[in-house]
Amino acid sequence: MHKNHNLDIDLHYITRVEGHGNIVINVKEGKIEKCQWQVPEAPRFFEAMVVGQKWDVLHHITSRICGICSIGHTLASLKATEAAFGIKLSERDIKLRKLALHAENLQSHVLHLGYLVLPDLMGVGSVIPLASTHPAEVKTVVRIHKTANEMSDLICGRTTHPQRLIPGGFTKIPSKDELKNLKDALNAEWNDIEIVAQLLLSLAPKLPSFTRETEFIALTNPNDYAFYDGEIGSTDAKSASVDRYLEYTNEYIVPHSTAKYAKHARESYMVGALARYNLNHRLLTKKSQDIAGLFGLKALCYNPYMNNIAQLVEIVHSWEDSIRLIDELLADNSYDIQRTNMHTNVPTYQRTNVQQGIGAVEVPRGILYHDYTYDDKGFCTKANCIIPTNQNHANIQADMEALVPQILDRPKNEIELMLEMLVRAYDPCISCSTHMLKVEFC
Amino acid sequence: MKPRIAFFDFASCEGDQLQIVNLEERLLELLQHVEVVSFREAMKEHSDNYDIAFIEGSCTRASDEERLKKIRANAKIVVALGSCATIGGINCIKNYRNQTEVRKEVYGDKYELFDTYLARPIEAVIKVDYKVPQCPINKEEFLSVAKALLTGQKPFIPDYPVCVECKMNGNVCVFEKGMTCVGPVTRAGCGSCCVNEGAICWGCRGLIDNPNTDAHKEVLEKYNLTPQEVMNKFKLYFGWSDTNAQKPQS
Amino acid sequence: MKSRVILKVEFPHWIASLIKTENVIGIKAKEAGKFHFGKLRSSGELRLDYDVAVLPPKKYLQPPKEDLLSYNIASFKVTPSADFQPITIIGVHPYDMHGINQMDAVFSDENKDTNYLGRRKNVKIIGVDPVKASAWSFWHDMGTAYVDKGFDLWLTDIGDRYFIEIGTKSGENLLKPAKTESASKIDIERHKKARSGLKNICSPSRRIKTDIKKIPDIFRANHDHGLWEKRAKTCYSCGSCNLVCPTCYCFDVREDMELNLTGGRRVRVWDGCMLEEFARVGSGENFRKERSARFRHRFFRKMVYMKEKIGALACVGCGRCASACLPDIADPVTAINELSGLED
Amino acid sequence: MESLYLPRPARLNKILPLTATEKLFEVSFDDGKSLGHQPGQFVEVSVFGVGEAPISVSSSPTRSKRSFELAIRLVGNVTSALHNMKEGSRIGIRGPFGTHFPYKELEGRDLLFVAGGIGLVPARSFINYAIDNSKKYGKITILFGSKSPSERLFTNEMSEWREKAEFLETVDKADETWRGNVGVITTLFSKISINARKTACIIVGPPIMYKFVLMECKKKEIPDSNIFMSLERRMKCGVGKCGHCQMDGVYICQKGPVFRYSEIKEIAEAL
Ligand SMILES: Cc1cc2nc3c(=O)[nH]c(=O)nc-3n(C[C@H](O)[C@H](O)[C@H](O)COP(=O)(O)OP(=O)(O)OC[C@H]3O[C@@H](n4cnc5c(N)ncnc54)[C@H](O)[C@@H]3O)c2cc1C
Ligand code: SF4
Ligand code: SF4
Ligand code: SF4
Repeated sequence: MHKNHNLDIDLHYITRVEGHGNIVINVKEGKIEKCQWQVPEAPRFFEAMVVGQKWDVLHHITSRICGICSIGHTLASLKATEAAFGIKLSERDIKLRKLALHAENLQSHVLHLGYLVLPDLMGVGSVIPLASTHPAEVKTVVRIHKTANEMSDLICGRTTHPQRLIPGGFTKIPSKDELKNLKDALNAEWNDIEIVAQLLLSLAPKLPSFTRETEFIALTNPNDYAFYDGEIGSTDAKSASVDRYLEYTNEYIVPHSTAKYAKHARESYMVGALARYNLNHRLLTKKSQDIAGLFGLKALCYNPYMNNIAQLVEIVHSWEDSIRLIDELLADNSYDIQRTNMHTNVPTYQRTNVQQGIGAVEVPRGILYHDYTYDDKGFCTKANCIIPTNQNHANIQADMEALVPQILDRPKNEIELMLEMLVRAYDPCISCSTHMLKVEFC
Repeated sequence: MKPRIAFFDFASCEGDQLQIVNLEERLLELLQHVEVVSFREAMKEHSDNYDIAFIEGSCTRASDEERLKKIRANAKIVVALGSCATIGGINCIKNYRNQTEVRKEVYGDKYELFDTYLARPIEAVIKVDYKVPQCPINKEEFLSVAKALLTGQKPFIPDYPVCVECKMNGNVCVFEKGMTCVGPVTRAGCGSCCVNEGAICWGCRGLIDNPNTDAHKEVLEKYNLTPQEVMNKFKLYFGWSDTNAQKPQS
Repeated sequence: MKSRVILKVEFPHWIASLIKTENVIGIKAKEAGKFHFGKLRSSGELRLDYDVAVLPPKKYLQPPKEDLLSYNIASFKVTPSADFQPITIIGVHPYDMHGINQMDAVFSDENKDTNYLGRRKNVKIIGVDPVKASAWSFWHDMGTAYVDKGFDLWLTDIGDRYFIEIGTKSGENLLKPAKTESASKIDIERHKKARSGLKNICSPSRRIKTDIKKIPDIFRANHDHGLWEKRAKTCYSCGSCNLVCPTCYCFDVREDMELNLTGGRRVRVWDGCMLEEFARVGSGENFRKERSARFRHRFFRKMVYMKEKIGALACVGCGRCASACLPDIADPVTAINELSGLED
Repeated sequence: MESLYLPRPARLNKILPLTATEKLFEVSFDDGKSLGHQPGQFVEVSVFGVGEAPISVSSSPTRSKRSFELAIRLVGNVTSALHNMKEGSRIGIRGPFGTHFPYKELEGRDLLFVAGGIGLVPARSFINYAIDNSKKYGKITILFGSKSPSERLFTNEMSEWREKAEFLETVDKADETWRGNVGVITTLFSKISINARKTACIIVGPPIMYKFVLMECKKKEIPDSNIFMSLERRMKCGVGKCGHCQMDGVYICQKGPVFRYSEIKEIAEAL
């Protein structure tokens, strides 16, 4: 195959990702003139929307930033509000919140791998034809996805835009019987997860072996493979408390995109499953470490396509760790179904002097920050939300710039597919990535 | 021939399309009755030849109007999905502020790169045949609408307030629990799911056709809400339709 | 009527044994100090000291949503629903028993409603005299503090024991596992006393200031009174007052098709005359378009029409509508008193 | 005990378009039994998967024992499902329900029918009954008003009515084909002469028509007790349970749809 001297790629609204993104490549006589990852999604201005709103609705509004990670957004938002007012949670509720994040992680990763990535690996355009050609596999994926969703429903009330999560805890929590049933359902799912793992193992050779050194950022916590809580960890720098998130996420604006870009120690960094794996793999459950071994995933892994495998590893981790958390809750003799009341009218919570609060959680696509400032009546005066996909945009761009010259000699459709797969590997959540709030410009 | 259906999205969280994916095995069953020809979030193929277009999201910039009009021209039936598409949803909160200010607040001096105008339901741009409200849509209601359309019927979307379903569910009224809600003026159909879960009705399905909003504002004030708090309650989801609220600024 | 007594120390054992053999529904605590009828899992859950249940027990006789028929469009096979599980409801108050007795009358007139009657036949009722009343109740003045029919057993708290009236043979059977004694003279005295004390349980501020026999005429005479218009101004048309009422039974009928588009069910769901669509027909005409027309209709139905239809006022004084109505306009007490011209 | 809500299986034998929005359906039961209705009664028509609708029986019991006719206007889900059906399609029928025109009591009387639009559908069952039993009745007069010529119903039966009765027609708005009377139905009253003491008047039409026709009846001095009307309301059960059809305390499905005017004139919600 000879070199492509001229090549124009314009993948408008790349499919099987959440939100709208374009890939534009122009090559003239072997020279790359343009290589861009564009995000033309309509901006939604959440940071401006929440100004003037009361502390007890912010989580409701900001949940709407993203349908897929609405539990994560809700939790980041609640943590920010709780930090601002010094609201403490019970151990029980923290465990339930961790379960909620696991549920979301499971649901999102299964959706991504099963419905969005699998078609690429199997050479079809969507999961729909697979339903007739590979009914058993599709039904297996559907079953796991369903269990994950039922888990969110049970903990949060609803999978998308959860109702039970409120400042200070839960309006309603599952009974022990319900938790037991959930545990049984999860245990029954192991077989299915193994089937999917084996299927992916057989297809894994189709993942391109491309590497580019970059910085990885994720929450870290000495006790836990961090999702709910931790410090900001980096493969390039020492970890720091989340209050210093702005030092890590320097956001900037590029003209071809309505989403903001971010950089830290280098020109770009990566967040998400692979970043978490690279930073926290020692804290993974036994079974998930085994899966990583099966796929030859080793820290530090610089191949962005391996994010897909890191997601599979996390599916196993979230699944196993959920069972552990449920066991702990079941063993807790003081577990009762006391619920938190939503004090819509008067915040009865202790006020701290600082009315600014920052909340960070790991959502499927990476680290997510919400930062709110409230006035003395409990109305929001300022907000900033930094979304994982935004933090990844610059890294996607950098990967593309590194990848394209390496594959220019391949047929156009192959180049297109590899680029699409690259973008998809990041599992970008573009609709949320544009809901950017106020940023400092440097 | 099976009806050809297509999904589109505008300014939204894509949670409604996710609800459709979340139908799980029932989605597979539904797929036996229809042919999906466009679903960007889930498939690569795309065709402009479709009978029913499901649209999620609000129209928030003039540049999106053309794409909407094209969809309308191609489709026999247009169904709006979710609060953003049916009532403008949460996107309309920004309508209460000056739009330039909003852009500056989020994007600083580069604000001009970011096109936006008053967020609106798609009905404000093109004719919509049926509306499936809620944030996110209720899977069961989506199925009932789909079944109605597949059998040539007009779908049933209630025109009574959430209180009706809340009472049928035997809930304790949130006002008796020291909270307040907008269920009395909000369109039912969700089965009062938020109240069932211990929360309040936020109004995500929009106002009923003939809501007694004046009465409700009075009641909210009687329950000690300040005028600003009352207004916020209405701003949350009723921004486009509640003409009594502060007029949106362009 | 035959009677027995059971010591309170024995009572939980009896309930526990019923739970083993019957499908028992009982009055239980709900959040915010409210009560509701729900499946009873242990005798300890039973709260016979309740004031009022959020929803009346009618939800077990005419569920909010119930199947009328199931069908298959392809084979044209239609099956009326007939799966009515036997249940025993414990803790029905007299005013709610009156409500059920009225529903019985409505559904068993010349057109017998097989769904309602099928369920009713399978329901056993253990009633109880109230020891508390909600702030809104006014049954003391509506003639519904006592009830003499419809139940299988009736309990009255007489100190260290319950006095049990036996209404039916199946009630008697329910008592079999219980350690009861025959009522002594003192028990009968105490029972009488408890009964006469019932009238003092509702708040004195909830007095009806007219003879209830006059209520239908008073309302008839005030068909065009300004009260309807005035109150309906702040009416949401939310139907809450209908839906919580023990004597409201109106329904809508809808179709529930399966996803295979061949099977389906015809279901009826609760409806309410306060809802805007209630009297609208296909051509667009709405026979009760104004809020005030609907508002008046509900009152007339309670105070006038049902009296003509079944011989009883269809307001039993539970006060649920008054407490459910956020704009505070649905209260029968203030309406009756205002129309009787006695409101001060 | 059989369920009140269980329809009997039936078939659409014949479907005839009447206008752009109305069709005539001939229906018979699978078991071959007769409906056994009386003029003025209605049935509940079931389309499974869609719903039920109350529809007046339009045919006279004198015309066929084995089948009956329904004339249906397309307005919503049930009616459009019926309009989309083919001959031989299966439907469910409950009924007949409700009161009927007092055809026995009115024997010996002159009959004045006043029908507006689709009101002709229920009126037709009594019109044809009276024509078939014309010896039992005095003079029969039929006034029929439509919105426009294209909305006229049962035009193929009009020659028979003209022949056997006095038949007058009007349209609210004419088109170029229309040669007849133009104006609302009350304009026909000046063209007829009736014996007020001997005449029973049967009125069926849209809600707003009643008020004006009643004024004409008053002018003609027809006693209120000799005026009969058929009323329409929303109905969900047809058997006096669902509550939708009540006007004040009266369930139209049971005490109606046919009422004697003198009995309902005090009912505020009636007209
Ligand atoms: C006693 C009686 C006799 C009738 N006779 C005829 C007739 O001979 N020919 C004819 O074309 N129409 C007749 N109608 C009107 C006919 O019932 C309605 O047009 C029909 O119910 C509309 O149903 P739909 O499902 O097509 O409309 P939708 O608008 O989809 O109606 C939904 C539901 O509302 C109820 N509903 C709506 N409109 C009416 C209405 N006007 N009356 C009662 N219920 C309604 C029905 O239960 C229906 O299922 C009669 C109505 C009554 C009460
Ligand atoms: S209860 Fe209110 S906020 Fe919740 S889904 Fe229903 S309409 Fe929306
Ligand atoms: S009277 Fe009150 S409860 Fe009844 S419909 Fe009106 S607002 Fe609702
Ligand atoms: S009208 Fe009100 S007080 Fe009377 S029985 Fe009904 S709900 Fe209770």
